[in-house]
Amino acid sequence: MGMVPATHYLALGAVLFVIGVAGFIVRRNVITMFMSVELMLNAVNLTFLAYARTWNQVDAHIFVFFVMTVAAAEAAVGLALILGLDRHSQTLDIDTVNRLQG
Amino acid sequence: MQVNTTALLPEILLAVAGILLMLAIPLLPSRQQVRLGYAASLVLAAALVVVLFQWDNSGPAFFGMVSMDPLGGGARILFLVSSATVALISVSYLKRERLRHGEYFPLLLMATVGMSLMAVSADLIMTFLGLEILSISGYVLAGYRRGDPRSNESALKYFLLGAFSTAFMLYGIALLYGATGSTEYSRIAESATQGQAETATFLLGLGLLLVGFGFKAALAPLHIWTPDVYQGAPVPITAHLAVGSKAAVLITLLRLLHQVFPESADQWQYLLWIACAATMIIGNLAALTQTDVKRLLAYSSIAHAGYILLGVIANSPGGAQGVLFYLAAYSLMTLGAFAVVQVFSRRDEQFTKLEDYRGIGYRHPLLSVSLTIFLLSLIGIPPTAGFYGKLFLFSAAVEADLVALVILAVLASAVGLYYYLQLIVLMFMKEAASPPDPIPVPLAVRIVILVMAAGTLYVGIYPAQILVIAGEAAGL
Amino acid sequence: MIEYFWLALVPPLAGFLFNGLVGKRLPARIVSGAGCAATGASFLFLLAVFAEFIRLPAEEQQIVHRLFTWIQAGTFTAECSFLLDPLSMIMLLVITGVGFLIHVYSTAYMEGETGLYRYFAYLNLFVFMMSLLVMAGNYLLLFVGWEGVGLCSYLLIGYYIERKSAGDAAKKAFVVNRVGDACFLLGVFLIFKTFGTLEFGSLFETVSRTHPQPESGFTVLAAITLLLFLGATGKSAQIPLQVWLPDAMEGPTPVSALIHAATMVTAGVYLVVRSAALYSRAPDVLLLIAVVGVLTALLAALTALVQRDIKKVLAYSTISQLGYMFMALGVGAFSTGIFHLFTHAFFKALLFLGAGSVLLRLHHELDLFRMGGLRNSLKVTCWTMWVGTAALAGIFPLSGFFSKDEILWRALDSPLGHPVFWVAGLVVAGLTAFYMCRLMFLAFYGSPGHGHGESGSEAGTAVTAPLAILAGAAAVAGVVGLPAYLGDHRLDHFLAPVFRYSYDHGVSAGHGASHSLELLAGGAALAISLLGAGLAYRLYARDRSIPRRLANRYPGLHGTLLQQFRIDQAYSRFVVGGLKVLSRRVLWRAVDVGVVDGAVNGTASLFRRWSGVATRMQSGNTRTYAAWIVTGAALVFLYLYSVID
Amino acid sequence: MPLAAYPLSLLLLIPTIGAAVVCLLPPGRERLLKWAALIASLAAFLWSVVLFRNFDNQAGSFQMVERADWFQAAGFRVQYYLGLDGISLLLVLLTTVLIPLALLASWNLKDKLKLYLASILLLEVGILGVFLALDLILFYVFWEVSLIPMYFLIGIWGSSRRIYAAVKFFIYTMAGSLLMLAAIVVLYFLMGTGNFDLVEMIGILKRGEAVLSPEVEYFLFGLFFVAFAVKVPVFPLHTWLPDAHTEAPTAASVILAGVLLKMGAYGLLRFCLPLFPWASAQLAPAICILALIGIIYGALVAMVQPDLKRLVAYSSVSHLGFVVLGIFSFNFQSMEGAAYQMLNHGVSTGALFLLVGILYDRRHTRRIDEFGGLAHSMPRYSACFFIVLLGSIGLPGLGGFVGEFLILQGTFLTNVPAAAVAVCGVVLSAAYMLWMYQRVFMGRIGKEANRRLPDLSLREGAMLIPAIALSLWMGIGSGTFLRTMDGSIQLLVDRLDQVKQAQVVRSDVP
Amino acid sequence: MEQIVFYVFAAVAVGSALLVILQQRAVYSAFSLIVCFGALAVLYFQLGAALVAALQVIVYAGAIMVLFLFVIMLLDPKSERFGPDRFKKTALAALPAAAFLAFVLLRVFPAWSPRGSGDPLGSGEGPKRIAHILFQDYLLPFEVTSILILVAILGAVVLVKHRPD
Repeated sequence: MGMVPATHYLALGAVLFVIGVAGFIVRRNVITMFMSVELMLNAVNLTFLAYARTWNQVDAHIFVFFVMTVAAAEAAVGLALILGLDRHSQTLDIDTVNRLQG
Repeated sequence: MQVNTTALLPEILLAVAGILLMLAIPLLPSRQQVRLGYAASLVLAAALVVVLFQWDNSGPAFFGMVSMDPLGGGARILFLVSSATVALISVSYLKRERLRHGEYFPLLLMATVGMSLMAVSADLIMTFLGLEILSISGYVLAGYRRGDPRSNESALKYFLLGAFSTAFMLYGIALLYGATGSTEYSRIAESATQGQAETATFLLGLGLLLVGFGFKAALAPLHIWTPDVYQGAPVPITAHLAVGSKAAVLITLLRLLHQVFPESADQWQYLLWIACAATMIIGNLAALTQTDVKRLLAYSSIAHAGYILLGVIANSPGGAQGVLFYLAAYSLMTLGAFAVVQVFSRRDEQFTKLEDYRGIGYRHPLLSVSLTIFLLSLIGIPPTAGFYGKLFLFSAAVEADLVALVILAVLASAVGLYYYLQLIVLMFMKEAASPPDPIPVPLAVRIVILVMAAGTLYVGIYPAQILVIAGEAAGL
Repeated sequence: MIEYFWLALVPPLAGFLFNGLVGKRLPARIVSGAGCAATGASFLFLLAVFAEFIRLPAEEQQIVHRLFTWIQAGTFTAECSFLLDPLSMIMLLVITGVGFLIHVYSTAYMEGETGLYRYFAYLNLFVFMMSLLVMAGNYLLLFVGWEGVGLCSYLLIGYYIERKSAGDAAKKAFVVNRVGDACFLLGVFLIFKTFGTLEFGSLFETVSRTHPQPESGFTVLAAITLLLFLGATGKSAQIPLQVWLPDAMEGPTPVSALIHAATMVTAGVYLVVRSAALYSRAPDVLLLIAVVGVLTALLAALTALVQRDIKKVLAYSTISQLGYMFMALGVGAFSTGIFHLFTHAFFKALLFLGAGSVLLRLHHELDLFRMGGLRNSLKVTCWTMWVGTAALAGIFPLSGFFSKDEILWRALDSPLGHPVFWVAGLVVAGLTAFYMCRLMFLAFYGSPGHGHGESGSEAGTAVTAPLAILAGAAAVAGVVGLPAYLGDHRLDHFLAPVFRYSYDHGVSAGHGASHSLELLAGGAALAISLLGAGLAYRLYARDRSIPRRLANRYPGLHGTLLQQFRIDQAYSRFVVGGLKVLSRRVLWRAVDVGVVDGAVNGTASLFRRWSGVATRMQSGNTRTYAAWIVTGAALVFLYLYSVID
Repeated sequence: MPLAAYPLSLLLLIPTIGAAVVCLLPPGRERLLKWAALIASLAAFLWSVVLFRNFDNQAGSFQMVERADWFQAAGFRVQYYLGLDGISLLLVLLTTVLIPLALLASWNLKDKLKLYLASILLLEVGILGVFLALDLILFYVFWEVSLIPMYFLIGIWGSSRRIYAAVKFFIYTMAGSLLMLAAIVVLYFLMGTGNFDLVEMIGILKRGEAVLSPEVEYFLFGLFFVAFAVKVPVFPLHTWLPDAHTEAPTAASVILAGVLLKMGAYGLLRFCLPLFPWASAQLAPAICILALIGIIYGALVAMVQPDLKRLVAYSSVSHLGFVVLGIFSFNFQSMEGAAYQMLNHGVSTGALFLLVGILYDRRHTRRIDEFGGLAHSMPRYSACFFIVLLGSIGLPGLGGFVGEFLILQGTFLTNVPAAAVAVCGVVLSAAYMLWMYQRVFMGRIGKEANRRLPDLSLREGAMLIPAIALSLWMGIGSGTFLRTMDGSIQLLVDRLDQVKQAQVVRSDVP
Repeated sequence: MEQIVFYVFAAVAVGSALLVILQQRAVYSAFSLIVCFGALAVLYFQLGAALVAALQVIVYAGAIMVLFLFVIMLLDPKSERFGPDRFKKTALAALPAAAFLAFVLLRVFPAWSPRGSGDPLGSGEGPKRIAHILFQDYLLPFEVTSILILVAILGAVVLVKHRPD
């Protein structure tokens, strides 16, 4: 049973990260943008875990916990802000949010 | 390895106080909640005293997660003073804008905890968590004026882009971990020195880390969020973002680059060289045509971050000293300026346009003269703190053979003169359009403005004390 | 007493300060009295000094008094030192003597003027400055007087401040003079650079040691003398800077008499003579001076032929006579030049004062053709002016005959002379006689002109007395310089110590030419003058239609003559106008506002435009911002890509 | 008196105290305020006269030196280091003379009087400090301190385009001085003395203990030069000057033209030459050409200005061209002449601005074509104007001549063509000044408004007489002032000669 | 076996991730994201991080995504309309993305396969060791996350709570 090389996991992480970046830029819906960020965070987590295996350490697992916590915290605040946006302008389209510019 | 709880006494103090304040919300009648702000200031002052007492402490704590050193101490002083000032100018602001005190000050205290932790952190994970505390409280505080769509927009942009850049930074940390097998500063540095770390992964990690920090420190072209966020946030929070938050990021960046990545100095110096030039140029240029004071100061703070980078790039104790001194000077003048802006903005922040400053010079001499001092200091004219800030930064940069960058900084700040002058022109050289309008200046704000103005002048006349502290903190 | 000769400066200065500071509130009598007294006192004092001076042995006739050090910077020193030698003595006497008479004349001429205090203050200042000029012991102090008289000239030409033409003329005089002064200064610099001193005594002594022989070609001395001469052309109205003098007639007539005829304009002559030690060693420059002198004399005399303005005639005559003097200097006859200067001072002052008397009578009618028949009402004026005219025309035995004749003779006889100069001089002599007689006939003879009858009389003794005295002087002044065939040339002997360091070309030695030849030449000159006078009589005393017909037939020629060969117009169009256009259109509007300031403002607006670019980054759109962040990251990757491996 | 032990500090202290007193006095008492300011400025003047009398003409070095560490920390040592030499002494004197006159010129001002007076006194402190400071940082501090009050003076009390002028003035000057700051920092590291002591730096360079490479010397010289050239102003950097002079209130114009421009020339003498003699010598031909352009160009442009103040402003460009020419002709006469011309220009141009200000007070216009025939209505005024004008165009017997003559004479010794061109400036200055005089004062009174203009008042006389007297004194008794400079100028010349000799050696060995 | 699992779930993860950013309606994006998270959990498990995999399902896919869905349903956003030039823009963005990926995949990652010094991770001991490290070495970060969460709670309260006072 051959092990999948770490490089493949890393590659998957990179692909997911790039997809997240692209999603953030391409999508206009605030929630979807935020979901893209979550995708990026998961890509990072995958990277952490892949390296954890190559280094034979569990430290990285703990990092992933922290990242998850942070993601949760961000989600709480972020979704609250999104609710606020909806209250103010009844839209979730980020392109309409440009009162501040110049 | 020991826990060594006392090392983090100031942070613990702040965190506990924050929780207590939070708990006090339901207990205090809304009228009394004003006191929360003063309580927060007192706590911050107490923490400051603790920091000063612990000045000579050094060494790791909490199993190497944090490490006490003069740099951390100096940075903490800076953050505590900044937060205390922000707290003082917030009280009357919240009252005026009819915003809740109860959640505000705990958030501010927590943010301070975050900054403090960043300053003393000795592990990337710790740094990351500190930064996240700072950022998340920042998102909330920026959107604190819930009734104002601008505030919401500001917070939302800050949040989305902040989270976005956080992912970059995390990715960088992951790669660094992959390259070195650790997130501890000392281990990373060690493996880089011993050539164990794989260059490509290591450098890519460093690059992504720089992107993350560059975003938080608003270095061009990652400064892009700053003007919008600063403009929309409540004035005291703008001050907090421009001073405390920015200082925390810059000092952490300084520590990382000087202590963790000296081996890759060639690479990050190159990258920061370009960022520095771009930041100074874009910050100063874009500020030229601004019409809103907060936005103007936002661009100004971008430009100043560019100057500060000079000291970072210098990659020497002198550079670090210059950075710390400049940050101290910058804090004095920027906090002072925002305090004045806070008072002038009045109910619902109606008056933040440059034109609103027309002719107020003679009506509100205290405010306008102080603001003039702050602006002159931002320009860098002696005898104000900003002058010596520039001098020491330039010295360090020249010592590091960054003469071209210094010349660029000089030219950029010459361009920048215009927008600072514009404000002075409006205040003193134009007639007011509307009839006089009394502007109440609450005592706390008055004290802040006077102290900051006096400090700006004092440091400008006799910079030795701050310089000595900065030097010690920089390890000179 | 003689060592205090420089005190002669004090009375005019005191007079100037008195009238200038408090004169405005004083009655006219006191003002004019003070003015006359100041110059008179100076004159009397100088007479006393002269009495003592003349008794000194020739080698001691060189008294230097050092008052104080004026400027000292390193090796450069300029003393405030005065020099009294025969040359300055004679100049001083002329200045204060003629000056005094003109002051007296002015009390009558200027009666009723509101700015009398100014007038006398300026006049006293002029006497002071002119005395300073001739008394100066070095080039720099000389330059002080030089500029000072220019200033007084400016003030007095512009005396009638409400007249725009007066202002224009004054300014023109000053600026044109300044051109000369600039060259003078350069000459002074070169003297210092070459010899390290500006004091006359030590300088000339050094020169005589270092340059014992004259050298032709463009030597240092040639450069120095050329520059100084250019300075002299300004002050003495020689080509190419002659244009200001005719306009200077805008000033009050006594001023024209004193400054623009008798004294100031001869400063150039004085300068050259004073620097004889230098000039005598630069033969090529001397030749140039002679040529310039001859040309100026001819040009001015021709111009004078057709002028209608009585003062303009006299002004051109002055230029012409100055040209004569320069011709003398140019052939190396320095003392002859001074001789003519001396006699000219009398008769030209006389003529101007006479003209002033006419103007008083005619309420400042200047046009000769609107005069006529004045000989009955202005008897004294008429005959004194005839004396002056005769002297100027060189009629024996009046003073002008001797001095002019000597010049002509030197031009022919001197080793530096040339028959061409002589011939030209003769022509000028004829022309002079012609235009002066023309003036006399037009003014005093024929039918009375418009607007004035037979009635009216002389203005009073304050006018007639100076006229008479000057007429007397003009008549007899020639005795100081009798030609060899008549007796002793006292002036030559008197001036001899002045030229002790000059190189002796043997100008006055005579070159084997006999007295008879000199006599013959004198006779020729006299004959030519008489011919000119006769022609004038024919054309203007009897039938005046010929000149008019001539003028109508050759309008171009007539205009050219009338306009002084259009040199002035050329200057004002090309030099002045050109400079104005250059300054306004090119330098100010185009270069300063357009290019230099435009660059500044352009930079500012460029920054504004860039600022627009920088703020356009700030579109407000979060996704764009994210794209910027990605761009930043991409740049980092790009760099790392280049670094890794 | 213990303060007498610190003569130069006292000099700085007097106007500082004056400004403080003015600030503390009740704002309503206008007369009191004005007198307080005037007395302070007169006290400073008197004290500077005392300094002048106690000055030892023989010594070329700095006198009455006061020196103490200002602060020393973390490798930086900045000193409070004051000293007086012949050049600075005279400029100090000029400053203290002109400030009271400037105060008198604005005696009738009512608008924000307190701020105005305080600004002028602070300006005096800054200017005096610039002339006294011997530490580069201290110098820079004073240099900038003098900038701000002037900025306010122009911007608040100026005429219609004041803001444009003020901002332009500020940015121009500040851009230059920031470059200078960079140069100071570079110099600090190259010298390695750990301080900013000018005298020590010059000493080190002189003794050859530190040698600047040609590129470095060019570079540093360039940075310093630009800062000073803006202030002087040297030809292409001059366009702030007409605007600033024109828009500034009378007193500010007087100080600006009288003293502030001298700061630039002073900087050249004090810093550029002794610190970078080699680069100075190398670049001197180019700078002389700029100076010549300034002389001719300034004069020609002045000639066609329709505005009196602009005319005087451009004349300053021309006059200061002479100064720069003198400085960069590098010989004793020309440099001493340049220093002297600085003084004279201060007096004569200062007085010209006073005069134009007097006219502006009466007619509220400065356009030349608005006037004409003023000699009739204001004879005393026109006489004063004329005398001052003569001083400005360099009539012998007045101050302008001595300076101009020495500059030209000195220049002629080293650079004949330059002197020949510069002499044209002498002619042109007469042309534009007299033409202006003619249009303003001569001719008939064209405008009814000019008919009843009051002549000079006692106060106005009191501010003109000293200027005229000074001009005469400088024209006749030049020794009084020239002697004080001899030693200092000699030192400079020696420094330059040293480099010239070294160059000879250098060229021997390729 | 591991390879098959990896490639299958990697494909699922990439596919669902693409769906997240290509779906017009946010709800579907959220569902896709949950799928993606699930696939990743499997991969985590395969990497020996069983605890993390569990948490991924419980916390991430469970709690956080529910929160997302809740908000989406609450606000009921209209489906996004993509502009006509979307593909051009996407292509434009895809280019640098592809370049980046190529760079990372071909140059950076293959160059590095560390062989760690730590003990290999036993499957049963995982949680125990993690706990051990978490409460000793990572005590402080752990405590600090509590502050972080506190801040988030406080923030959410402030931002969402209705009219204060």
